[in-house]
Amino acid sequence: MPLVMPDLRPIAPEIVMTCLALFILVADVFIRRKETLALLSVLGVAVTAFAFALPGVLNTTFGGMFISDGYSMFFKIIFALNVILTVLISVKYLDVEKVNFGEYYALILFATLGMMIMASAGDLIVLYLGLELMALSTYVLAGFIRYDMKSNEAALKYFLLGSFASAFLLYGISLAYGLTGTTDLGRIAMTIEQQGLAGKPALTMSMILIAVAFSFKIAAVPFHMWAPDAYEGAPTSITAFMSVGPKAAGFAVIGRVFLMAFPMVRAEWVTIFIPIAILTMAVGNIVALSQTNIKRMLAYSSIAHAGYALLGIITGTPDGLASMMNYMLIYAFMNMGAFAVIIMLRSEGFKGDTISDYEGLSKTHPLAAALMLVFMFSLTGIPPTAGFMGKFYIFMAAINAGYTWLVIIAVIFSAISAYFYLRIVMYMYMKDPKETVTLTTSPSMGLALAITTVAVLAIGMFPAKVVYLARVAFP
Amino acid sequence: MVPLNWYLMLSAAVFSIGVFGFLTRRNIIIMFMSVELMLNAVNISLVAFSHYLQDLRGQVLVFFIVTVAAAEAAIGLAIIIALFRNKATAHVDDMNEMKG
Amino acid sequence: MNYYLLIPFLPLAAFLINILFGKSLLKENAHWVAILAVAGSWVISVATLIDVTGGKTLNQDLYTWVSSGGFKASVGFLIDPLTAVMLIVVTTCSTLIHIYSTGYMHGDNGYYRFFSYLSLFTFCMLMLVMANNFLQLYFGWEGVGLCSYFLIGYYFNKKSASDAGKKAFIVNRFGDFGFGIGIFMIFLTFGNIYYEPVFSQAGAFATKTVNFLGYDVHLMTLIALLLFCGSIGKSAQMPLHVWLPDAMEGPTPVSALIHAATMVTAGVFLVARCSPIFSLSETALMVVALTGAITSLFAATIGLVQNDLKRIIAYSTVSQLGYMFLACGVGAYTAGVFHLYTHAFFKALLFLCAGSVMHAMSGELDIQKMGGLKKHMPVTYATMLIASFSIAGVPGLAGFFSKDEILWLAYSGPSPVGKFVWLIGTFVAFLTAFYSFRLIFLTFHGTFRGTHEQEHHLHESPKSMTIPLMLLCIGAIASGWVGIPPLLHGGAHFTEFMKPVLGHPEGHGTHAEEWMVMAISVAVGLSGIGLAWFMYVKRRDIPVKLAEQFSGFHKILFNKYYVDELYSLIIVRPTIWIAKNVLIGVTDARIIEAIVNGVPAAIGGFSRQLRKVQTGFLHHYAIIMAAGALIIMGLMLMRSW
Amino acid sequence: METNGMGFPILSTLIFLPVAGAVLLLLIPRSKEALIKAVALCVSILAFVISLPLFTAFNKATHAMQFVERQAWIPAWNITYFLGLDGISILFVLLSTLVTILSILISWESIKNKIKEFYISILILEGAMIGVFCALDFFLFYIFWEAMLIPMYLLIGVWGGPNRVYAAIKFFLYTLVGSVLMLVGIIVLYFHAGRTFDILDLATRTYPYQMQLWLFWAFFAAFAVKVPMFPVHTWLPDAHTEAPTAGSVILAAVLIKMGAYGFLRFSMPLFPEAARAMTPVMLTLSVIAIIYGAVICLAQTDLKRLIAYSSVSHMGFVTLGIFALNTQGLEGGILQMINHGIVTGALFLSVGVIYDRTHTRQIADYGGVASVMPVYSSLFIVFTLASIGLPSTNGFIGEFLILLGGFTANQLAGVLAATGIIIGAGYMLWLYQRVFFMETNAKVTGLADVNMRELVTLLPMVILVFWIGIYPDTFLGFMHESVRHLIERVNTGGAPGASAIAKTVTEILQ
Repeated sequence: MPLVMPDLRPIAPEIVMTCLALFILVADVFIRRKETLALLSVLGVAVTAFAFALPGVLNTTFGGMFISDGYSMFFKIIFALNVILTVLISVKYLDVEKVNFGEYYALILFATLGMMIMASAGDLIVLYLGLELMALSTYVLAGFIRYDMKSNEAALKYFLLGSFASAFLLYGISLAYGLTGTTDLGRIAMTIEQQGLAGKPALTMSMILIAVAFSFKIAAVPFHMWAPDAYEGAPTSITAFMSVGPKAAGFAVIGRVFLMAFPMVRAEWVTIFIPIAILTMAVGNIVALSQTNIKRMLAYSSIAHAGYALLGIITGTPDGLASMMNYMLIYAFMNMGAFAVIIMLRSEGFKGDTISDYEGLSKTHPLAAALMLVFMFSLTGIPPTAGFMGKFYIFMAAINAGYTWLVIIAVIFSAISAYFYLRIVMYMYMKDPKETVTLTTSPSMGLALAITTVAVLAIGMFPAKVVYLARVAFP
Repeated sequence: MVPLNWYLMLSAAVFSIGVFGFLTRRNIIIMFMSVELMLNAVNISLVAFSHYLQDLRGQVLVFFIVTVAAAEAAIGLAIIIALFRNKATAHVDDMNEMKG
Repeated sequence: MNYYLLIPFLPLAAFLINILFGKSLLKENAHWVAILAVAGSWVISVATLIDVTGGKTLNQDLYTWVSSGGFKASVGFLIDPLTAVMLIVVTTCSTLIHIYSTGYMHGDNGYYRFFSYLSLFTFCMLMLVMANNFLQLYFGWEGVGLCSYFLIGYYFNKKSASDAGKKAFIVNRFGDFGFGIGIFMIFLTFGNIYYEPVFSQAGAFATKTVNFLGYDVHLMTLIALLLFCGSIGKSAQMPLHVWLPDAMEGPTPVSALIHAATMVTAGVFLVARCSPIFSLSETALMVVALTGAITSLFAATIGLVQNDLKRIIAYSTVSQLGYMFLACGVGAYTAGVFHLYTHAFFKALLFLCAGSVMHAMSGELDIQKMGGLKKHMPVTYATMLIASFSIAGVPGLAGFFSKDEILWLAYSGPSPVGKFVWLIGTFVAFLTAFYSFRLIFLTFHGTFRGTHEQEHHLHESPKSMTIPLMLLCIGAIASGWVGIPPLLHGGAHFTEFMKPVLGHPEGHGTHAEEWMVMAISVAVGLSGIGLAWFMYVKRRDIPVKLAEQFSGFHKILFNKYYVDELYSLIIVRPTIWIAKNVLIGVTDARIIEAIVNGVPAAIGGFSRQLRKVQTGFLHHYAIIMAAGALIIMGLMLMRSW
Repeated sequence: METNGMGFPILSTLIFLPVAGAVLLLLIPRSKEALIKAVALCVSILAFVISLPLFTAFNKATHAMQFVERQAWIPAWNITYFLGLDGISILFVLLSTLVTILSILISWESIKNKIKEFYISILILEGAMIGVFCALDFFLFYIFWEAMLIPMYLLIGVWGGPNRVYAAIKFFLYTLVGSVLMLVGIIVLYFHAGRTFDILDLATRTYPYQMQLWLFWAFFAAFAVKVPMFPVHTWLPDAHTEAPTAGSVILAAVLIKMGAYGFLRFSMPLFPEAARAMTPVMLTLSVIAIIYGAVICLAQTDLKRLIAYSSVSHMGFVTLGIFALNTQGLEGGILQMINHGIVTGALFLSVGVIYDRTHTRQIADYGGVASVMPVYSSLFIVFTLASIGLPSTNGFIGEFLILLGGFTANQLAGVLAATGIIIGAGYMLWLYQRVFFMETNAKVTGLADVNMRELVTLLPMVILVFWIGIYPDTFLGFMHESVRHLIERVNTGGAPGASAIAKTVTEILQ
């Protein structure tokens, strides 16, 4: 068998990203001003994004192990946005937290690289590698504030439970491999069909184990337990990063694996995911009601949103997946925006992460309050914000696939969720300020807020382009 | 020749021991060890499958798992050390500052 | 466009001018606009009457008011003999009372307001009588009710006045409730609410029955009775009479104009106007007759013992209105309208005289504190005496002719209850004469029983007040002369004039019987006067003794049969109690709000419980994860079996 | 893009002019309060002026949509930006533009904090309200419908009374729960009709009876809450009571009309069989609302709360008329929506006038106001009388037609509803008596009568009260064709056999 150089064009973005991450790691040694690193990272990611559009990028390579298609590309756009926004909101924040180290940027880039690999994985081995790359980087990032007990605790819980979940994933992979003799997703599906493996307990077991591991990544109930603690303890910028990137990556692989490898046994995995989705929406929304820490509240909110997005997976239709992708993109914007405001409230000697810190914000900082209001309404799903469009697409796909009852449950929980999002608005607008809150602002933060706000409103009013993109990305 | 099922049963047993250990032990290091045990259980089954299927992928994956486990161990220990600096304990029950 | 249209719109213009500019520009001269307008209306009304006497009628739409699908109603005018007579009654009384008011209301700080209300009232009343369809009738009907509300509560700072105004409006709404449904039934039956087609087609439905709220009822009876509900309210008949005595809280000219001469007679007008419908239902007519008879008796008995000058006259009004319904009920619509017309003069006069007395007594109303006023106010005394003679049915005066006609037609008419109501009517005539003269004797005769200060101030009223009294007095004497029955060699012009609209039942009796009925009515009238003289002039101790002897009965009469108290007990208080304790207290608070607030509270509580699952202990998290995975496995295995 | 015959997209202008005004306000520094108010007022007046051509250029001889604008919006979902007006909706657009001006005027001095946000909210709300009435694409409709919640939530919650937060959240959640169910219904409808949100298209199709029933109730959840119908009315008293004057006015005048409008625009033409079948239920609920709301008013001690409950009663009339499913009932219902908007809006404006002076809503704190503020009390009595449906005021025309229609459809409903008129007179006159008559309360002595600004705010309402009362044809004329078309659709839509099922289902429900 002659050694053929694989086609490297599809993997160009990942290569650029790897180089970038390594470059940042090295440059860290020479550059004193870490803001420069941030700038370099953003520029680098922008270059990577250009690589998305290179000719020949949309192809399969490494013998089917790496698939660069519209689907993965859409997620990679989300990851790129995620990393850019995270870097933008981190710059000043790291100073305030006194952890302004260059590794931070490198780690974020590595984590993103992991996500990109996950999104493109056509083989369970690649998938596992991407997932671990992402996870290991994120563990470190979660514990990035070394001197802070909460950050340590967050990292530890995330790490231990994450490894625990990885083990489940591996066990699931090994079963699938044992049954089908391959780790290639496409071929797994083929083997299942050819050998009539559908309904075999071992296959079911394998699916369950994989589903559990992925559910852990997207923080779906009951595998969400790490999320509130990790989100609360992690540096806020990383919380933002985690709530968008790994979650989107998780959805990307769920969509990829279950629709590509297990389409024959859809009925089975749908029965796994339906109760998970319902529980996720229920627990996420209900527990969020009684939170006092805004990061924790958004953690539960993030859990709840995973529940909605799961509906897209459950439908199993192209529209369903497109709606899920669309949702992830929109969620990236609105959640990043919300976290950006939270980060602004953090200043020297002021945590700014309890809900009562938002009292009277509209009086002291009307613009910040107004932006937060937009993000809160978007998270609730009130038009004309993007959040509504995201939910609408998902509900539409689910109803089209016949899951009207599931949608009714979803909309009711969505209505319940209004209560805790509105509570933030209520604190900001309907209470008087107790203490003066100083905002930590920076140009990059302003840019991040501008991007997110404009995106949330623009997608809310003119969703056609985004919807179209999501729809054509998934053939 | 040892039948495949024996390997699988061994693998399942080791995995279960790992899970059980993870669930019952309170020492962070030991919990982490339990995870390692689970990973190795997977490795056993993967190698067995690989052998019986006469396919290399399984063993490739095992190599990756071993590598990743090493990385995991490094990171895990780093986190534990960071933690230990703040709070001189390796007991997970002491880590419940955040809850609810 | 016809000049008749000016009749209602002149007062409307006066109202608008007064309400907009009265306060700032006209002030003390506000009456000029109002008087000129209403006098103008009077002149045109007279011209109209002359036209109508000449056989001219008018039925003209001004513009379409409401139109929806098959429903159409316009602002339109019908002028026929009935309208013409009503126009004369309304504009004459209104004009005189406007003039009287310049004196009576002089110096009041709401002078312009008073006149604007009077103008508005006149407008609404004219719209009512001139309507050519039921909706416009309803417009006038509610409009006069509104003015009544304003004018009763004219002294709005007084609680009793504002209470009375509100009460009048609400009690009337009860009647209008039926009236409104009557209009719906008319529309459903005829597809139309214009008089002309409705009345001309009514005969075709004479035997029809209709299902109403699950009961099969005779259609015409139903419509007639529903309309009659409106009459009961507006004309203060039992059981909706309670508002009228309270309405005396208003300034006296208002009592005279609205609560004696015009508005309260609208109910009679309605029955007369709808006579083609009423005549098709014997039951309805019987109800009308009995209601009228019982009310007249009921009110008259209360009038016997009251001490409030205006309230006595008010009960007398209720009683006389009952008389009119009695007439309509026996089919003698002309007699009813005739009485309406004569009554307008003498009753307005009585009220204005009462106003004059009040004026002199500085607002005192208790006749027990009066006496001997005749030497201080001769004009008032004379006119009031004549008015009382008129109401008592002394031959030759207006009241005699109309009352006699009613009694005769009740006695001789075809109505099955005719004889019975005649009996009651005759008895009521006696009571009427008695309490009217009780009033006269207690007020004007004997010695003054008030304070010295009051006595010192006693004086005759100014010209602006006495001249209207004298003019009305002419009416109280002579207005009946247009209806002198053939028996007394009169032409019965009134009856002839009305015949085309109202028809006229022929009395089935001999001349002897007719003489007898007349004699009895004159006799009871005179004996009533005599008894009053005996009890309140000759033997002042008898009333006191009687009151002591029949203290229970006296108390019931004095407290007006406790009807107000009864309504308060069975309608007002239970409704408010239900509102407070059932609707707000239970349905809203304990059921709906309990759910509305309870569900979120329950979710919130659940949330706080569910939080506790998140213990913060890592191994709990791991256990839940593992358990979750196990449960899913279990479920899936179960599913595959 | 279809042309609308106006030469410019008038409806889009109406919707987005206020929004643009809000953006403009955003740019004005917050210290320039006078400028903010002036700009807000100018924008609202401009919007009103622009809306006037609708009134004159409307072709009353057709039921077809007019001033239509249509543009692709989200092609992937076959969603278009589709606006248009017919005889049912046009008057509400005019009402919205008018009421916004008045709301801004009445808030001129009473709103003292966060002025900028206040006027931004009002203008955005105006845009959304107009959007709701113009939208002919279901999705677009839903966007406006929900978007309205945000500014209204803020209006109640930020500038409201002491218990404002509770009221605001209650308002928001109540309506949201209702609307999300409608959203599900919309999507179901969308797929059933072959992926279209075009209301006009949807209203020509036939749906299976069972589906109609489900969707009818899903829509009912949204619309009934908004109306509000018994038993989902309890948010209204709280919202009205706590909202600032402008909020109450807009809420009463426009927002709660949207529920009834929803029935007219969606429930009835889309699900004619279900609407017919559910008529008894709807009539029952309406009658309960009428009597229930009215009786509760008798026990109120709070001015605004009383008017709020009276709205429940009056909106009961509206739904009664609508579900009478005949010309008089429907036209009366639509007219009564306008009337109620004018009258209750005006009542809230009036209450705002005196609340600004006394800062109390307790009826017991008033008394004898008529002798202190004569002009004010004469204006108030006009609205009181209109509220109790005195002939020559607008309330009469509406209530009469409704009762006539209601009586035609169901005698008992008509008769019971008519009792609401009696009680209505009771509580309104009692209110008037306690506030304006009787001895002058020490708390109101020396109050200044209405000033020019307040007079200008209230006068348009007075004019409308009498205009509609005396010459309603101006307004009824808009409706005739559209209502006729609607009735045709409702009474002939669907298979005739289905009504047999309808009867039994109704019986089961009862």
